[in-house]
Amino acid sequence: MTAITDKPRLSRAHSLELLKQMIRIRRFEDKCAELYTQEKIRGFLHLYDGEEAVAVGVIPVLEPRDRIVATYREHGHALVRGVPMTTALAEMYGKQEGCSRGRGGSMHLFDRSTNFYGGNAIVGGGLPLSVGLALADRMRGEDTVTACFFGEGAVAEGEFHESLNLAALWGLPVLFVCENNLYAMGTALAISESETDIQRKAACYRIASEAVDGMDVVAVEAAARRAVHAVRESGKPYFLECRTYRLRPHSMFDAQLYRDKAEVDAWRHKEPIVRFKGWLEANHMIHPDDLARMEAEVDAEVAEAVAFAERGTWEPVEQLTRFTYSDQAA
Amino acid sequence: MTAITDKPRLSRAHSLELLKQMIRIRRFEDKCAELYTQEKIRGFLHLYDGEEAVAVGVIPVLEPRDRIVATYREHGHALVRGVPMTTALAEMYGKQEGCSRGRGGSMHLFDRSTNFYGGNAIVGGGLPLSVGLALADRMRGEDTVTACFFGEGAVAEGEFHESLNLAALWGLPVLFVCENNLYAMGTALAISESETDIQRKAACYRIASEAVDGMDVVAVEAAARRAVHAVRESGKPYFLECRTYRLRPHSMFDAQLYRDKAEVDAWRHKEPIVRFKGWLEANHMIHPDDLARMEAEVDAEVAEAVAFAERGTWEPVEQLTRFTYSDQAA
Amino acid sequence: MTAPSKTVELSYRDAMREAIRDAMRRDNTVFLMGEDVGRYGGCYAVSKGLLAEFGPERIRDTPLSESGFTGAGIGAAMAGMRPIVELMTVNFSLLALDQILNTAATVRHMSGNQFSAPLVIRMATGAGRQLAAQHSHSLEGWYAHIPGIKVLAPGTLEDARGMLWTALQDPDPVLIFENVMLYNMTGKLAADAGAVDIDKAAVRRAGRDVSLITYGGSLWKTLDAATALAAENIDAEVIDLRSLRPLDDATIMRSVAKTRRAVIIDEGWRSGSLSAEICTRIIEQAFWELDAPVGRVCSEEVPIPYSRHLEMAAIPQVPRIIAAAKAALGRA
Amino acid sequence: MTAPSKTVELSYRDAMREAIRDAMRRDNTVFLMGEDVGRYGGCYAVSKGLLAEFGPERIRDTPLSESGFTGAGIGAAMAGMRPIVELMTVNFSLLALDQILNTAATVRHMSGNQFSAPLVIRMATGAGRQLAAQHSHSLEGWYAHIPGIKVLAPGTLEDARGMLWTALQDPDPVLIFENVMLYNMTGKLAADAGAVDIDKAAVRRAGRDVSLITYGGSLWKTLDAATALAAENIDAEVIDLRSLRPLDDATIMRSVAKTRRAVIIDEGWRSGSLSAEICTRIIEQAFWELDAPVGRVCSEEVPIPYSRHLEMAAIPQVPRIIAAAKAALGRA
Ligand SMILES: Cc1ncc(C[n+]2csc(CCOP(=O)(O)OP(=O)(O)O)c2C)c(N)n1
Ligand SMILES: Cc1ncc(C[n+]2csc(CCOP(=O)(O)OP(=O)(O)O)c2C)c(N)n1
Ligand SMILES: [Mg+2]
Ligand SMILES: [Mg+2]
Repeated sequence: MTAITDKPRLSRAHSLELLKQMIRIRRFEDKCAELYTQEKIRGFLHLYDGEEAVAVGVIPVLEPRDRIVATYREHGHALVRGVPMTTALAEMYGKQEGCSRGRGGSMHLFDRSTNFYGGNAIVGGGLPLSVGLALADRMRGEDTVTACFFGEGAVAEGEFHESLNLAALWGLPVLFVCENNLYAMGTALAISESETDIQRKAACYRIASEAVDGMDVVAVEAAARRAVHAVRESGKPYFLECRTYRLRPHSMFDAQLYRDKAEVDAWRHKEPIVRFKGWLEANHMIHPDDLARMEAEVDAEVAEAVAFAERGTWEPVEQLTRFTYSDQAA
Repeated sequence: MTAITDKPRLSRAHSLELLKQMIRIRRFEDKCAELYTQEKIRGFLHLYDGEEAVAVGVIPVLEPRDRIVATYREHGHALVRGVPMTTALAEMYGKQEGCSRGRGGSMHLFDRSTNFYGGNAIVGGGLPLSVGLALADRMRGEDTVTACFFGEGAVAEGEFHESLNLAALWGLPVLFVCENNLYAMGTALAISESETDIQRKAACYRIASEAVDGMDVVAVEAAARRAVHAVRESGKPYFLECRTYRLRPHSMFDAQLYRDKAEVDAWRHKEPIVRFKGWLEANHMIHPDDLARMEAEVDAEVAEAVAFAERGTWEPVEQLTRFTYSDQAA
Repeated sequence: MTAPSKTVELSYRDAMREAIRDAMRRDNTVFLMGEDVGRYGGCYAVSKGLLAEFGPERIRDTPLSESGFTGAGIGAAMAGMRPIVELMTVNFSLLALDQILNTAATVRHMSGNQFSAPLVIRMATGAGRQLAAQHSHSLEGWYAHIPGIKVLAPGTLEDARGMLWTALQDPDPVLIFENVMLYNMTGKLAADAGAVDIDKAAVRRAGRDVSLITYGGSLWKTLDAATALAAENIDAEVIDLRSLRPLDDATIMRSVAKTRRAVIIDEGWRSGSLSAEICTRIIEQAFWELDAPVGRVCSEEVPIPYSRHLEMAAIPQVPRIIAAAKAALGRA
Repeated sequence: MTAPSKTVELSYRDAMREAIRDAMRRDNTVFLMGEDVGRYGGCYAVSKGLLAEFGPERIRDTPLSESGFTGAGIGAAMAGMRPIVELMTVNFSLLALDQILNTAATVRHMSGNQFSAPLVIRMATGAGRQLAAQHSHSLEGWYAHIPGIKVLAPGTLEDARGMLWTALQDPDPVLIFENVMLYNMTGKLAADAGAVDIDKAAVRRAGRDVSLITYGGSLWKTLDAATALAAENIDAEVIDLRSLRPLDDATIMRSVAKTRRAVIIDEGWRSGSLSAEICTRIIEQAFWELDAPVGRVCSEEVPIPYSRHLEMAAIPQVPRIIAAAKAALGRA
């Protein structure tokens, strides 16, 4: 674990908040998996178990005015950013109270009030968008940061290459956060990249970068502070590789033929929640009742979200084509 | 100029051949420009003046069984590869005796008998093709080399990124030859790439690379020998950046607002033909009558090509849709 | 679809897999390339098990580089191989469209018949699994606009099993669209089922009153509609196009000449869908035989939504097909 | 097209440039981005001179990265700017199609109306300059299949000058297709010409006998054909669609109801071209008013060849339009 000295801001309250956010995500994902088997949630469902430290370490460092672009594995990002658990879950139920009116589902959580730009299910598709969001801010002279999350599998896409070059060439305030969980569906990094040290890719575009242990929430937060600060001060892009691991199957359809249980088990010991909790305990920064309270609060929030989603209503079929174009359209 | 010692193979005969090939291209391009003003050649016409040392230095090093993928600026490559000047020019006339039956024109010279895979007018579009050609050879265990020529402007395209990664990842025998003439139409390198040292791009994919003075035909040939040898022996890709300059406008529609005459004039002194000729003279490797003979032969060949193209016939309009699909199609 | 003597029970997915296995065994220039076709077993499990039999060279997992590996498949085909490129979903195929349209479809004509790209590109298409607006579209009819390629839509087990080999023998690029709702469809197939033609439409149900023209995922809904119509004494003929490019005009016109009424069922978005081309050809070739305007049942013009009830409402369903057939018969 | 009092003589290219300049002056969230729009002056010289007036930030040269900068335009639009993205040629736009279809066209619906991408994407389209099979296609009708975007085809100086501003005011993504053969077309335009509507088709020539429905580059060929037909006492009505998505059905049907005969002229490849959708709508909405099958004059289904005589034969020409009009009148 990172030495305590690296993190001046690591007060007890803050530590507990970090832990709680990770637990929130974990419990939410567990519930989603359960609801999927009950067929309350349908379609493709991609869970974030094991990667919580990335969203929790990076997103709270951003300002409300900053922008976030995420992928189809974005539940954790949405929750940490402040998208209510209620509307996020209602979205997965397909209810009109959902954060995308029930039209997007798990892969397409959007929330204007928190500048959460989704929920992109085209691998690499979010990168050009983030470049454009940052270009708008840059042209208006705003010091907004756009954080773009994507998996290491996206690195092979042409859109990754074009986007990093544009961001560097035009000096745009984009924080590229690569969630390197070693697999793209069933494709291990070594089978998709001739250069497996992803962080080095950034240098090819003259973009400053850093790789961090994505299982260490404190380290991620510290790196995110440096990164966000660099982007905001310089107005230039920054590349942060978070080395992490996906504990669950890629989606609910994955037989995991491509990796063996032993590998997954080995990673379970390194997973961010167990690890941070253990560290807090070792440093006497958490009392058993803190944890109990925290878990009770999270369980209550999850229960409330389920109740909200269950209470939710179906958008009238008459509105099917509504918003294909603006109602205000000429 | 490269020191004589670097080039054991540089016999007088070979030197004269190199010079002659460059003159062949130059005279051919001059004629094409003239024929364009006469409207014998139409459409987009991209000339190679100033870049002759690249095609002349690289292509003769390849074996007949090797494959070549080029761009819309490919007259020189076709001629050096052995596509008859007659059928190449007839193609630009749109005659059915043309090397592509008159269907392709200047941008789409194809020639099966010399494994000349065109003539690609989508910038970057030829790179995935070259990867596929090499993949076929690799799967059949053949030691064929596929040489893929492209401009530095193509480096910004996603297809460049995807192709280099695939070639490196799968270990495919592709020789990537980047003709860096500093401009993509009117866009200077610094306006299209955050990393302007193009050769360094190769390292991002763990591809061996070399940059060479593309105005020095002897240096290009020496580098090409090393490169082709490396690809054939290792079966792996190699990246050769040839630093050159386009003396003419991008195409016949270019007002060249993006560069000033002084810059172009400065490059005229470095251009490959003047330079190599001067060097041969200084080293007493060429006699005035060698040059006269050479130019006479080239002029005769060009005249013959024009006569052939003029004599050429129009494909009957009834055949317009022929070969959209194979005649043998089920 | 006559029941043959010796049959096996299998799914559409199995049939596709058998077709690939069979082709790989018969011709060692054939190989499969795409995202997760190997170690993962294929995003829709079509290629599951093939890696073990043929190895990673011929069951080739690719990085996420649709344009790159599709272009590589085109290049390999130009050099004499017979690649089967799998694109996970038609929405992602847009990333490879430059290679498909600007190279694969043009190279034979543009090179004066010197080069060609005889590869097969397979992809999943269609809605119904609640995958929302970036995974659920039906663009096969849109692809059918492109000269230089052929477009197939196997709707039956026979075609899932038999079209691939014929497509691989074809000297030109062939795209095969597999509707995601068909993968789990099971049924009986002749144990010795093999290659089938890829240029004729098939009359899946003979009828006198109205021609219901469809393909792929909508075929079974249309057959169900025909059954329901029969109960109301409406004898519908159901035509499975099978090939979307080229279209088998003869079979369509023969049917329309008989029934004098036609309804086209197409999961593509209504405007500019293949249904429009078929309707237009009927007008061009059989206008005077028609007793009613041609009807069409297509998808609503909207990005496919996630919510089940909206998704179902967005694409053709049996009741709409029945209603359209009745309307064509003036029995609305 | 009534001649206004004070007019200026200019080309279609000039009119487009004026439209861009005017929009940039009126709204500083508007900017132009694309390959060689600045220092080079635009591949078809449309933006020539604008760099000097507005500077490199707002007349932004991009690297060769169609998907990247089109996606960036979409993102900038989502963040409140009003980008004009220029793609040199429709063939290259295929490299950006993922961003256009999967993001720009879907984001408003998919996000439940929280986000939208109100940008304008301009590109050159069409054949006639002997640019061969990777630069000459007409895919605007194909783009018109996509829900969530609007598709315009300015065929006149007024529309070249007036459509852009209206498109920029539109809350949804708008694609503008400029036929390469129109850039050099010159004529008179009102000195104070400004914004025009983008949702109505225009009757460019009123007539009684047959409706010739077209757009863009084929408009002028069609008007020439109408003039020639007049000499043979055939009074053709010429409709300029102007907007390919949405289509103005009312204007089309009003004309067909009057003439009872229609021919569609569309430079797209015949099968699956916009002409099929228009024909089908006429059948759906005016079947009983028709006295003859709808005719169509489209491009041959072939990659556009370089050779001039073949290229000319590949796309619609006046004689074929005249012949189709006569055929519709049974005067073949
Ligand atoms: C362009 C595109 N190709 C393929 C897919 C199918 N797909 C969805 S997720 C995925 C793997 C992506 O891996 P990675 O980027 O590492 O993200 P992770 O799932 O590991 O978080 C693939 C292949 C897609 N959604 N988009
Ligand atoms: C995908 C694509 N985008 C744009 C164009 C238009 N275009 C043709 S050549 C060219 C410049 C290419 O420059 P470079 O790759 O350096 O080659 P050069 O012309 O300098 O030899 C451009 C933008 C194209 N043909 N293809
Ligand atoms: Mg991953
Ligand atoms: Mg260049």
